[in-house]
Amino acid sequence: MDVTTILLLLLVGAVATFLAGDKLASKVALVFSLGTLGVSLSLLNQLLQGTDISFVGTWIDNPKVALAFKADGLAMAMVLLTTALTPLIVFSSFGNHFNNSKNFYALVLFMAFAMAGTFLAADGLLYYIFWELALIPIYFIALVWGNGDAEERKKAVLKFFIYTLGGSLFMLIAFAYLYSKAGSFLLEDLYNLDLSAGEESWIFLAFFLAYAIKIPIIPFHTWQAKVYQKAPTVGTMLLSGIMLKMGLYSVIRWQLPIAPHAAKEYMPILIGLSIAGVIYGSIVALRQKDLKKLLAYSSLAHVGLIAAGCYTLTLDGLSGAVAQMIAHGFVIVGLFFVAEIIYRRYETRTITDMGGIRTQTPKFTSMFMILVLASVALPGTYNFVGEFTVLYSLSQANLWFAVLGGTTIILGAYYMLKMFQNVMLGETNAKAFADVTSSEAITLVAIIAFLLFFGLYPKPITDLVEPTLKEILAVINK
Amino acid sequence: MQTLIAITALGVFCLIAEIFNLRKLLVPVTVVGLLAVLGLTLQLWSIDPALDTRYTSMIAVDGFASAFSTLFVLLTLFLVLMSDTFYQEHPTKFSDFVAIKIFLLAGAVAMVSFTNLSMFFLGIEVLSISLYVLAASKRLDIKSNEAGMKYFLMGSFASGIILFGICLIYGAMMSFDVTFIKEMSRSAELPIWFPIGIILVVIGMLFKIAAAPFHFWAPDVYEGSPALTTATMSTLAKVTAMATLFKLLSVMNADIDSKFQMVIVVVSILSMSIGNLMALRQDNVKRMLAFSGISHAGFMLMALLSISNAGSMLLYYAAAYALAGIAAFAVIVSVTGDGGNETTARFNGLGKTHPLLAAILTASLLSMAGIPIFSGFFAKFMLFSQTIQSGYLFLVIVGVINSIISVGYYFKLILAMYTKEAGEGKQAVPLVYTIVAVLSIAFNIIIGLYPALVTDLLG
Amino acid sequence: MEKNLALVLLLSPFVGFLFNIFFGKKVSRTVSGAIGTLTVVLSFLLSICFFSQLNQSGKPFEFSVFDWIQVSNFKLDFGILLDQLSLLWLLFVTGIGSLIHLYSISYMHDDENMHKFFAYLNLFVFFMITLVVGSNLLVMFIGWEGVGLCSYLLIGFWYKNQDYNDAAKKAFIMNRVGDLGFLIGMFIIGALFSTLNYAEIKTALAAGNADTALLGVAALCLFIGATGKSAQLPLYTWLPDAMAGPTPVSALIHAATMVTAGIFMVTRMNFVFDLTPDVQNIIAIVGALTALVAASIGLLQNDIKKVLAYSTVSQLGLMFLALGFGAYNVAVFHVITHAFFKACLFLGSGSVIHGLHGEQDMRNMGGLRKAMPITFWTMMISTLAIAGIFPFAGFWSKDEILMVAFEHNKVLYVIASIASIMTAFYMFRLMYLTFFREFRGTEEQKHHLHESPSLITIPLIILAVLAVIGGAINLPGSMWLTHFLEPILGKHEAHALGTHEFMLMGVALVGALVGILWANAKYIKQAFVPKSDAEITGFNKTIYDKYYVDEFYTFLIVKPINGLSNFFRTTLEPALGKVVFSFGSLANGLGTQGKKIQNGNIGLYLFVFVIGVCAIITYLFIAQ
Amino acid sequence: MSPILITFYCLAAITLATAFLTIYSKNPIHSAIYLVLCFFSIAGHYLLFNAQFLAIVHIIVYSGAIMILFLFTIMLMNLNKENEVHKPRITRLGAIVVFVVTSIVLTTIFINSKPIAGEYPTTGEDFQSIKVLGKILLNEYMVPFEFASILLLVAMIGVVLLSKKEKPGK
Amino acid sequence: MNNILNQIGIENYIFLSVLLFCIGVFGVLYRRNAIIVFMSIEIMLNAVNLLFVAFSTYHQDSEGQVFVFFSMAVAAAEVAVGLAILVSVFRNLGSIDIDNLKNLKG
Repeated sequence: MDVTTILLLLLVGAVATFLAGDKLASKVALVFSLGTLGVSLSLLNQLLQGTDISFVGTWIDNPKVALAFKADGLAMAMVLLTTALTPLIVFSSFGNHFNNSKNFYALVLFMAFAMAGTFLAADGLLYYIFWELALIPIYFIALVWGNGDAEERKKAVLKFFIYTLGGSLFMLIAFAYLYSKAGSFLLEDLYNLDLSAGEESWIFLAFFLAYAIKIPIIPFHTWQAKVYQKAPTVGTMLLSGIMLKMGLYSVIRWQLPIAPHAAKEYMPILIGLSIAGVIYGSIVALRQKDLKKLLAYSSLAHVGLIAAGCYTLTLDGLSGAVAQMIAHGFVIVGLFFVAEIIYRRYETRTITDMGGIRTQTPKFTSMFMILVLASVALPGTYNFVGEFTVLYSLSQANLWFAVLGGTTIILGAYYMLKMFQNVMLGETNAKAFADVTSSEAITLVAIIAFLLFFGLYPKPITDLVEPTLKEILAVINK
Repeated sequence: MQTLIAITALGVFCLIAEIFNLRKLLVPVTVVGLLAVLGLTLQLWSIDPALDTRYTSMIAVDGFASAFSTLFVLLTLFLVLMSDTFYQEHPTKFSDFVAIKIFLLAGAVAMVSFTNLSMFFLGIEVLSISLYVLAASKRLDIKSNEAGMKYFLMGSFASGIILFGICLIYGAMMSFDVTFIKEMSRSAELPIWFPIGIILVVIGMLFKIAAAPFHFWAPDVYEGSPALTTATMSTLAKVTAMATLFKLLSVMNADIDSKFQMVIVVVSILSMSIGNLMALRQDNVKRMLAFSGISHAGFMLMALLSISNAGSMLLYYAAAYALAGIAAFAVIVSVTGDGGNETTARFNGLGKTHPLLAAILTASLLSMAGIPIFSGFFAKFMLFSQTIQSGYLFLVIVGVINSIISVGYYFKLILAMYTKEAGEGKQAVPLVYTIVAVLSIAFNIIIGLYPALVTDLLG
Repeated sequence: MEKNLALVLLLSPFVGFLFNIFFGKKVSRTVSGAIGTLTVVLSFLLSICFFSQLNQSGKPFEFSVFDWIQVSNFKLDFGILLDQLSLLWLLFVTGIGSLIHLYSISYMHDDENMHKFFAYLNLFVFFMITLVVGSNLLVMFIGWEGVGLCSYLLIGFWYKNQDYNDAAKKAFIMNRVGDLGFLIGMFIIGALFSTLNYAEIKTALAAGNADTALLGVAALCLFIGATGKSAQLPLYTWLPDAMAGPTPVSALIHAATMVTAGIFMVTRMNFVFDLTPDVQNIIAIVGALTALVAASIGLLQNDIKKVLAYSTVSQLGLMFLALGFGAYNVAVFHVITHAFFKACLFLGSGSVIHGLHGEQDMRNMGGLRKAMPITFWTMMISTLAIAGIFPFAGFWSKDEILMVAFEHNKVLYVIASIASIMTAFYMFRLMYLTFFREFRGTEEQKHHLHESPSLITIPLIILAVLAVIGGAINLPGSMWLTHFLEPILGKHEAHALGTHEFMLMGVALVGALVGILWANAKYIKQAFVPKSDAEITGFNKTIYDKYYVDEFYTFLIVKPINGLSNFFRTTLEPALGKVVFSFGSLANGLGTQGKKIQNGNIGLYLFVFVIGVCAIITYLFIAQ
Repeated sequence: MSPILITFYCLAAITLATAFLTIYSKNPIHSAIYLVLCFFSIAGHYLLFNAQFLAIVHIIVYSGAIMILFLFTIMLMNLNKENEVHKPRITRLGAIVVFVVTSIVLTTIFINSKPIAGEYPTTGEDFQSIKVLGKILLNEYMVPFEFASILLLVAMIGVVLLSKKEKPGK
Repeated sequence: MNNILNQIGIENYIFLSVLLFCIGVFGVLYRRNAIIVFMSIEIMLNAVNLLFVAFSTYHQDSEGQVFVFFSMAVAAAEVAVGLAILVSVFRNLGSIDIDNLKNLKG
């Protein structure tokens, strides 16, 4: 068994979901996503035992594109993030009703397929194809099943699509150029390429454009908030939970090792931009009136920190970034789900329309609180592990980076607690608010359990990704 | 040669069928005939094209010609399949329509397999005249008339220029035989007539593929012509002209110096940019696709910059583009029918009323936009890659920016299909359109997944 | 075995927390309170065991539970260290914690969310224990943040009141400002020594080759962390607001234990601070100023808990003053005595509030002496202790601080003394206004006046007793505490009790008496009752409004950030969005212009065609 | 100035003049007549080259067939009036500019190009009699010859298609 | 037989053809009567034909003349189709002014 099983299973799952019909779609999707999770866990087991689960096959001879899927620790960690979040996301949507749900769930699985493929691909063009492929389902998910004013949604989603596509096309140019140099798209060949400073510089920037838009790093983030707001929650979860991580993962996997000298040269600017994103996102989040938008900006702040970690080019920065990616993936999915739970009951996302929910919902409140705390990286949650390591790496680069980046723990607490206060606390809301249903609770509890467990015992994940990160660092520093 | 003869025979059969009132049989027999032609082409090709030695001074079948001929036959097959339903309002003219399409195919095949400029010229004229007729074929529709008129006037103007070019080449070379010309162009010191002649011919071909600034006819003509004709023009005619241009330049060993390449670059940039920018503001779907076609012409022109090894790439691009175009037009035809409202509004709510058609149109538009797994992506990618290797990074960046712009209008249509409410009730869609659409988009995706199927054809 | 016991010590309150969170609602309030209390008592008992063991062996007990975070140059484990310092803290944290839990059973009995209260309280104790027993800075940081969280939860316990929520939020955020400092300090230390373990840092420092400048920065950052947690200038403003929480919370968290975390941390890291005298000076100055400012604000507050809160801030300032002079043992001494009497005072005030059904404004009290004798007497004892009257606990500890200050810096000594006098004044002001003269509240309240139940009074009595005798642990002469802490703090010269010292004691005592008499003169003799808010004017108003520090912070930080946020949200974001859209608009605009050229005129089309031909030919063949 | 050269100049003048007049005449009939004259002068050029067959074919096809077609059409549409509105001045100016520019550009290249040096080759072989042309046309140029028939067939079908009346309705 | 171009010079024919061609182009641009435009195109084609024959003579090669036949066939076919289109335009529009053909634009 190798990693292609995961991809195939997701793809088959997408087709099966589509064929299952509207009534069964969600269940079939859940079964397949759980199956994939199982498979990826067993693959992880194999990987840990030293079995090679990578897959290399030929696809196209001219241009030479290989079906290369490399499953090292880092890739597997990200794939597991995908396969673990997908069932959660699917399951979380059981309380919603979608028109044409077979299409909807098929697209969700297809997107998971594309994202897993992005994480696994070890061939530049293959990677690019998966990268782009992931855009299409989310586009339709946001477009067709989104909420809010249709015209505005169309605009926002189209902007998102064009913007991200535009960015990634420049990456395509870079790949084409690299191909013309290396004669292959294979990761190793690209790593071994000797590029002149000028070449590295523009290739780095071309990659950067693609990733900065995807991650997003300010000032390329303008698509984000609107799309998060307009997309259905499932879409938002997929976007924020996994898709953003594609960008960050790619920074580690592709951008830095291929153009290490440029990365070193631009490091202060990049970290500066990323940290500016942290502060900017936090400050903008303060006054958001829409719950999903607020979470979107919080996400902007968090990924800014992760990006800063990536660009420090140190083991700490990278491993912290990976930890933070995973942690943020879970926590943001949880938070968006919270928003969705509230929406199911109150049909609003405007924070001022909420408040006074806590009295009626002890369980929900506790879980929401824990998620908020995880999001502000309270020690004991996995987010803290990531944030600590990233900030530590930043302090190694420059103490001021750590200080400025560290403002996230203050500002983050500020906007998250303010949000929590306005949403949950205060005089009992006149409108009744039913406490979480068991299915909702399962999702949230799973997320919380994950965050707390790895918050106290992050070693398994660290051990999983560290060897890969060391290899990548070796390439960077060669 | 056999292919050409077979096609012509098929065309003549259509005319005879009319005499004996065999209209019902016409499409099935033509389709079978075309399939036979397809088989014949493939068979001849697989044996050894060089075996077809008769009249090699006029027609020579090589890999390039065979591959493109196959593509043309395939496209014609789709077009003929659609004709049955499309022309059901015109039973008396039906056989003429089919026959003209078949002859048009003959012209196209002649254009890619010529070894003598006279064949080239006649081929292009057969193609053009067929298209003039098809464009104007709705005789009571003023738009169709206008389209035919415009196309005819400008087309014959371009023919004049091509003829002038051929004349100058002849003047310089004393022959119309391209192999002879090729040899001569290497050896002797040439009179200036030769390069001028080449340029004039190239300009004429640029007109045919609707590259800027010779593109003005395309939107008007595409819009005015009956939808199926537009489909023919934007797929078959365009890729034929492009392949011919490529072949012309490659077989005549025309010295593409850097100055000439600069012209190609500028024309390419102009075509891409004008095509995409103008398409943004179009409301008529056919017109939008016309501009999109202009931009694709610009993309395809990049192949001329690395003429020695871009043949398979061009074939791939042409196939990807044409198949996507056929799929798109099959849906457009099935939605708009013959004439009527062709604005994007007509596609409102298609995602709900006809999900399959909407999906196919979406897929074909995505392919044209160059989104992966659809062959349009690989087409663009290979072209970009090749162009970068030829050292035209700047051109590729412009191309990429244009790709981004193009998403804007392709998605306008997709948005209309999926977000707007359907205006009218659900209308029945002829099965044959759906079949054609499914087939062509399936081909498109298959060659997207296995580009080698096409790229390996030309080594 | 020892490991397991230590883990039981640590986790026992956590079990209580889990029980109360999950099952608290299902069992009766008494049971939930009892379980909450018992778990803490268990920890207390275990602490005593460990303490006695340590007393015998003298060897600290350290072990690692599991590996935690790993960064490139060092690995952090979840380590537990039970040495003199942590056990001392454990004793009074769990001890006072137990009493307050006990007290709360009665105090919170009417609250529907009592199980939650106990859950949070247990969680707090758990985190406080974590903070104390951690063997490295990061474990301390877990507790550090954890107690902050519990403080947040408990301040906002009555979450229906948004003002309380604001107070809770403020506490959390200001703490986080400090936490950032703590983090940065940790980073520097981690980078310098490749470890965060106390013992290892100490060893590394002993080796000597540390970059003192960087170490200074680290120390300063750690101190910033301490100012957040221990409510020092400039981050003290959250503490008075934190009085929004239930009174037991104020007693436990905001008087006795959590706020001393800063002192604990500085004491813990004494070997770092010892090497950075500049930072120590800063600490001393900040401490003294805090003591003075807080005391002066306390002079005019009318809310009984606010007075106590400012008093706490002021006392903490004194402790930092001592820390600044390197007299860690003195600071620890004061922490302990302060824990006794301040907890007692808070609990007493809670008893009063309880008796008056939530009334906190002293202007509406008075004459409660007769109605609540136990409360009165216990509070009186504690007041005497805090005022520094011989021989109560506070006298000894405060006196030591003043002595140290006198030794090192006369100016700071004067400041501290003034603060002490003020303390005596406002504490007696509190007593007089609350318990003396006649009752000023409503008839209905008067009707219901009664002494609190025994569950409330017993802890009061115990704490009062401790407030009397607490000074015994470090009496001049025996200096038990100082000796006990020697393994950690190093040897300190015991003060020889000369005339000098006695004189200082006398001065301090006189100062306290002056304060008391001043209060007596004003509130008993003149029967002065503070005016209603609107009538306060002049400088008094400035003090009453806490020097407008909150307003100043709002103006300086909160407002700009919110303004910036609004600006970003309403202006910059759309503008940035427009930049992206402008490309689209540009393209669309070009398209629109292009449509005009495509005007349907064949002549024009051909014209362009021919021009194109001419241009190409000219370019290729004519232009050279 | 050999007589042949003089003849050439005369013919050339006639050709250009009639061509110009074709375009310049306001009456379409006049244009057609001028065009016929132009074609005749071109036939004269052919004769000058001793390409008699071609000249005759030229006259038959152009003057005989094509021009008659034109005239028929003009008559059919009753266009023998001078009612054509002139194009806007700017367009005409543009046309003139284009004319001038094109002429100058094309002429310039040919002037710039190297003049053909020396004698023109004379083979003395017959290359333009009916016999020779016929042989070439039906041997080497067999395929295009046949293909031209397809062209004409297409044109025929096309014209029929364009002008055939349909039965209204189905 | 002597090559007649020895006396005239191929350049002269080139210039003649070019001028004729340009006149044709000019006519296309200048006139708005479609039929005259057709005639102009015929002039262009004839200019080329003339040049073909000139080159044919220049090379003493018959292929050029053969090509002229094809060119004539093409011209004839074009004219036939063109006029057919013209007629149907005239029927629908009542005019053959090409400036009136402005329904399709934008």
